[in-house]
Amino acid sequence: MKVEDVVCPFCGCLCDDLVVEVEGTRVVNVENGCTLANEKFMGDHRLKAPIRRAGNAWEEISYDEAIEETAAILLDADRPLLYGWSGTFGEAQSVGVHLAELLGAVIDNTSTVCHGPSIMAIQEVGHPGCTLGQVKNRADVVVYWAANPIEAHPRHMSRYTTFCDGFFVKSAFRERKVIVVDVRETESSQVADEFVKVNPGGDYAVLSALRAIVRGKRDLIPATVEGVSREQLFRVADLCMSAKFGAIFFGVGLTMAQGKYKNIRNAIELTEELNRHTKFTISPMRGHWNVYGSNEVFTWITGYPYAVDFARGIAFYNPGETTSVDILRRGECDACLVVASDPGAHFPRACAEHLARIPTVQIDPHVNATTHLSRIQIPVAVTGIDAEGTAYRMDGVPIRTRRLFYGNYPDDLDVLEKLYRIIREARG
Amino acid sequence: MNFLLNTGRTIRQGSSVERKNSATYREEASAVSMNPVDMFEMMVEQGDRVRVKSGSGEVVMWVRPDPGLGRGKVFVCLGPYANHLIGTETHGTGMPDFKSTPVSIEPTEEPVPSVAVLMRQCGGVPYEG
Amino acid sequence: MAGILIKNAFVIDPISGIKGEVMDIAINKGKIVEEAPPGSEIIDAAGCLTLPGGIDSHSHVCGTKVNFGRYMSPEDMRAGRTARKGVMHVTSGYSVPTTFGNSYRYSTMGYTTILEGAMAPLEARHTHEEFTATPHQDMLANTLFDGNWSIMEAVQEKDTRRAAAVVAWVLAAAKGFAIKLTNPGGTEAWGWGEDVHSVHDPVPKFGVTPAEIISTMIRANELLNLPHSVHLHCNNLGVPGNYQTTLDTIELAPDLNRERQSLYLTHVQFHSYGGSTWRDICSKSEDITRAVNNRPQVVMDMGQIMFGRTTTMTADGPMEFKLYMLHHNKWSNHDVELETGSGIIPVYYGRKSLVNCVMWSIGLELALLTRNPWQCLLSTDSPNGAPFVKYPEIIALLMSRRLRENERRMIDPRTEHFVPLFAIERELDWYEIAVMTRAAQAKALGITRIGKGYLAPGAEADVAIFSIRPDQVDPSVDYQQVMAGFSRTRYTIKRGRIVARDGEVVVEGANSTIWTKAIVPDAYDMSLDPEFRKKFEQYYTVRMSNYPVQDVYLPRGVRIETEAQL
Amino acid sequence: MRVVLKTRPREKPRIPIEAEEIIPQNFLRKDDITVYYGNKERSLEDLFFVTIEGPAVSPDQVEVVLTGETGMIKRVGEYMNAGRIIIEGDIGMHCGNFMSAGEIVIRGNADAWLGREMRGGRILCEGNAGHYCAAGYRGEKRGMRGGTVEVKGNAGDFTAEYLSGGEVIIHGNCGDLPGVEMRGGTLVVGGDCARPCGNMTGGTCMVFGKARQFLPTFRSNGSQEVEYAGKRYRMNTFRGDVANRGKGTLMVRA
Repeated sequence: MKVEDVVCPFCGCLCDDLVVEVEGTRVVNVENGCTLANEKFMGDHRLKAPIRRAGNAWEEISYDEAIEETAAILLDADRPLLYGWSGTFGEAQSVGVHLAELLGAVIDNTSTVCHGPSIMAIQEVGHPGCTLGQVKNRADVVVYWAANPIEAHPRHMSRYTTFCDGFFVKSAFRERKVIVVDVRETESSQVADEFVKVNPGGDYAVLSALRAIVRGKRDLIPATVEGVSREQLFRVADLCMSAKFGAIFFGVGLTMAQGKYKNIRNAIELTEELNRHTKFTISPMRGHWNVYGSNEVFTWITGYPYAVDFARGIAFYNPGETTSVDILRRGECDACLVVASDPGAHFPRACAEHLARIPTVQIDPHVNATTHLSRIQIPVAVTGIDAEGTAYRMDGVPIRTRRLFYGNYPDDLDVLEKLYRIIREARG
Repeated sequence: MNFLLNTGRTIRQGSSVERKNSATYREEASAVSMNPVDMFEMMVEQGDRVRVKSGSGEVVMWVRPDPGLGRGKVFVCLGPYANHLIGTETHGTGMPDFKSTPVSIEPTEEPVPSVAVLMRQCGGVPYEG
Repeated sequence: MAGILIKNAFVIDPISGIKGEVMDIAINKGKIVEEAPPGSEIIDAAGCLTLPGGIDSHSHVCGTKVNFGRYMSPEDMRAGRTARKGVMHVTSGYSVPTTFGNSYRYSTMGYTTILEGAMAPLEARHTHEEFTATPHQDMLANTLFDGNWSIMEAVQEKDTRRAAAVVAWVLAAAKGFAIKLTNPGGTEAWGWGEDVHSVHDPVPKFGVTPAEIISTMIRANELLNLPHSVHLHCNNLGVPGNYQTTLDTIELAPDLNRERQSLYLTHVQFHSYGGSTWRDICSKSEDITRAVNNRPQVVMDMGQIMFGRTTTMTADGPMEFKLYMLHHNKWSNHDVELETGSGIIPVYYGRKSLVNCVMWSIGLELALLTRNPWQCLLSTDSPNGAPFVKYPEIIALLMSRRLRENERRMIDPRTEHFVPLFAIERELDWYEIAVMTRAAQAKALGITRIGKGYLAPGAEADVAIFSIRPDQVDPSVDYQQVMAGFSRTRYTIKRGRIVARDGEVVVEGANSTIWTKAIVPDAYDMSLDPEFRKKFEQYYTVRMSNYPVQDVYLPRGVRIETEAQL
Repeated sequence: MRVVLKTRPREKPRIPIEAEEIIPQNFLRKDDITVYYGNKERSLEDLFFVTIEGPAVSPDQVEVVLTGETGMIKRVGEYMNAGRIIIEGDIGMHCGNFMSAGEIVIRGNADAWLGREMRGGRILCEGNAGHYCAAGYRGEKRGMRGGTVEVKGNAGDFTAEYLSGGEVIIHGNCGDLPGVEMRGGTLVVGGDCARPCGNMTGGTCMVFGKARQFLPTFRSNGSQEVEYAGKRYRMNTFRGDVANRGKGTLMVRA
């Protein structure tokens, strides 16, 4: 059976034009997808059944047993952490937030080690953005700053920017200028009309300099700023100011570098400054599939996009304090539920060590690094393949994924709702 | 020799991310990319193993050249190998220094550990099923 | 579910012609009935003011833009935090409360139906997700068409029928309720960082004018027989001298519908400014209300501002950028491909700001100078003018000249030279307030047909019982009691169930989403139109098959079907 | 009145205690003071040995002393408006939030957000302070507005972020971006720091050590002499941050 217009469940692009061929409970072919999509759909390496650590070995257990034991662990905790959420759909995320509310837990999503700093910057200065179609149809200048779309978002350039014609841009490749700013050469920098190589940690100063140039303070700029020549800075500023519609896309190269969210803030303020001359937008390249959806769901329930601490009943938010890495670093949490992500692989080692020390439960379809650190793992259906629900694209456009077949696994929502019911009963 | 460690996504890391016990994932996640001139100075060749140390830990990886990197800079794709080196300091922002961790690198003959072994070093119990 | 018998209620039900009489109201199975079934719960209203559930015909509570208002404002979120308690979930936020926060606060004020003022079709799914999460109010969504390329192309071709066909398809796809035009043409111009400056200013690259868009859409709306009229946010919002644009817009409104207005103008306060700069801005409420008084085919809502901190959010992207240039606080903008735009900035309306004082006066003047209360509805365009929790204060201001005089002493003393407010003696009465907060909304939205806005047998049992005793309260003097009384109901009953009591929410609730589907002949079904399909796949970034909001997003949807005359 | 709070041994010592009720004025009340230990509300006595000596009729006659394992106790002194708090050891995050009057003395180190959004009064930290010392809250446009924060040791990153009034004196080094978004008040850095005053719009910052990675968007405005810790120093003076139309003053030792 061939299914058309399938939504890819890998990265924040949420490409929705895939054609997927299904035989029984297996995907046998994918058209239009990038390498990442193909691997995602064709991969067949699922954990077969719930497992529990028994001393230095592992044993299979039933779903009911696994869920009941998880509930007991969470109920017993004084400071549980519920982490992950980006690989699952909105309806499941929503139950997760209510679970955290009920438990007095901290709930955090993968933004915490991704675009969390972008959110913090937006909370200081706002976010002049747009949907991706706006860029596709109008942009004559596109800037990728500290992002490497060819590796991380392989179809971003062909669906929305460099190689994609639009209504007002009939021949994108000729009419659209691409600027890439990075600390190193990448596949993406090779297709740029202008490559700006910045010293590591130098983005903030370069952005400040560009803001000053756009404001007409060229005389202030020294011969080089963090490895970038004054001439190149002027050239980039002129290119941006003469654009009819410019779009900046930035990656975690900015959020993770020295200064963290202040880099993003500076980039947003540059965008605002450019809007006094022409039209400019800025957008984060959200990585992990539905991470933006987790921000949306968290926000409409709690008021905050990530790092929400319910310990005192109310919702409290303060990145640096209520963020997962900090909580694990300080050894605060005494139980952890990981859903649809892999902190074992993606958090600094000392965090992984704490996850191994406390009872950690993982709800995830695959064996990953966190598996080895967990006490229990509950396998679930893969969202976008045998589970369906809502996901948000990196620009905030919500799309419903398709279920391609009914498999043998419950989905995240099934498992979390069961967990919620048990805990709600216990808490009264 | 001392280097500045940068991390990020790669397409091979992304395409094997759901098979973290696999050889493909291990190969990609445990590769440290280096400027060829730096490799020459360190007298290592593609595929050679090196011990990478930071203030937070150390791990054995294998080397591959990347002329796009500046001298003194190394790159490892995000994953448990890179994270064996990255500290937990977030500067009050929740975000560790994934893009700029000072490391020292020296050649070694030791094997590159598997993900499961790395997690055992963290206190976990490998699941091989 | 047993019934409810409300005894000795002081009922004002303008649609049923009840202007204030002590009577009983019986409820069974979610409806108002002649007689309550045996075993009904008895509520002794003891002469307290009892009205149909409140209806907000223009508020921003759910959707991409609203949620972004929360997302970008942790400082606002911490201003209104409550812990989980009983059936109530955690809430956060003052000017942009969380979904639960909005619903609980509306419930305790007696509101049972809310129209979300702006939904971009491409992002409609988000609005519906939040609608579904809203426990207590029935929800409707204005659907944005102001910069819709297919509409503008139909306008170019002077093809009203095609415009109607596009509206029908988009409304059904987005599960929207009515046509919303926000700064028509201006949001497309903003795609290039530009704006339109009058109703006759052509839209860049499309060549059509706002006037042409508005006129076409008013006619298209009637061709589709939609329950509500075109819901218009005029061009030039917030610009000194913009009243002329508003008058020009009112001129465009034909009288096409016997049941209701043909044009709904929203937050007119923001569109009634004289002068030419921020220094000489003055009230033109008299000109505007004169025009409205002479045209029964026009209904407006106030868009009252109240002093204090709030967040402005609108699809009017260029306006928000202008506002940002004034305030220089923080600014978000979100253009939606082929459709519309939006912007958000936090603001503070101060009594020390002459401009803000003039704005504050204008909203009240509109309500006081419009002769027929059915033509001017109470709103703040929440949270733009103020969060909706300020409604009781606005009601008190409209009912008491004395309160207005008290305020006069607190605000910038120059205000009175720029506004007629303090010369107005009129004080609205309970009946007029009931009209302006529920009956006229129901009529203007065209939802009396589904039992909204009145309390006669057959109506939905949405009832608000306030602790105000109209026989004992003189609103002109006892304005504090008016404010306190409207701030929290004794009982809010939603479809036959008590949802809030004395300011506490008592049940989890389950609302409905009301949407419209116009049935069109195949020739006007855009999903079959090759040209439409081709352009869709070429210029949108989602596939046409992934665009319509699936039924699963409306677990309790109420569909209003109409026969289009195409 | 002297109130001594000595921590009791805790089974899970890393779980934070949220103790915004530990402020002098609350000890005049009769009713129980509660704190949060993780997600559980507990009475003060559950977590502390409490001794109270002497009388007090107003909060400025109350001195609260915290001893023991105090490093994970958050929000001590939040909204404090009079009296004195002495912390014998380290203190957790958010000590002295919104404080408007009185005095807090920390003998050890303070964790992050010391004196967040402070309005008045005085905080003295004899050890080091963490990140965001004397700073603001997420999304707010103003941080500390009045009072004095003095740190004898070093402070972390984003010190005095959004400073709008009052005085912040760090005798040791600061981390990255001290005085970032600063709009008023005075920040003194006795030692070294990196990228001082990015995006500042007002106020005065003096750096008596080295300023690494000095930002390119500050305009030189001559030099002047300034006194610090009993000595006079010649300071290069700058105006900025130009990127933000700023009119702040940044001085760095010549």
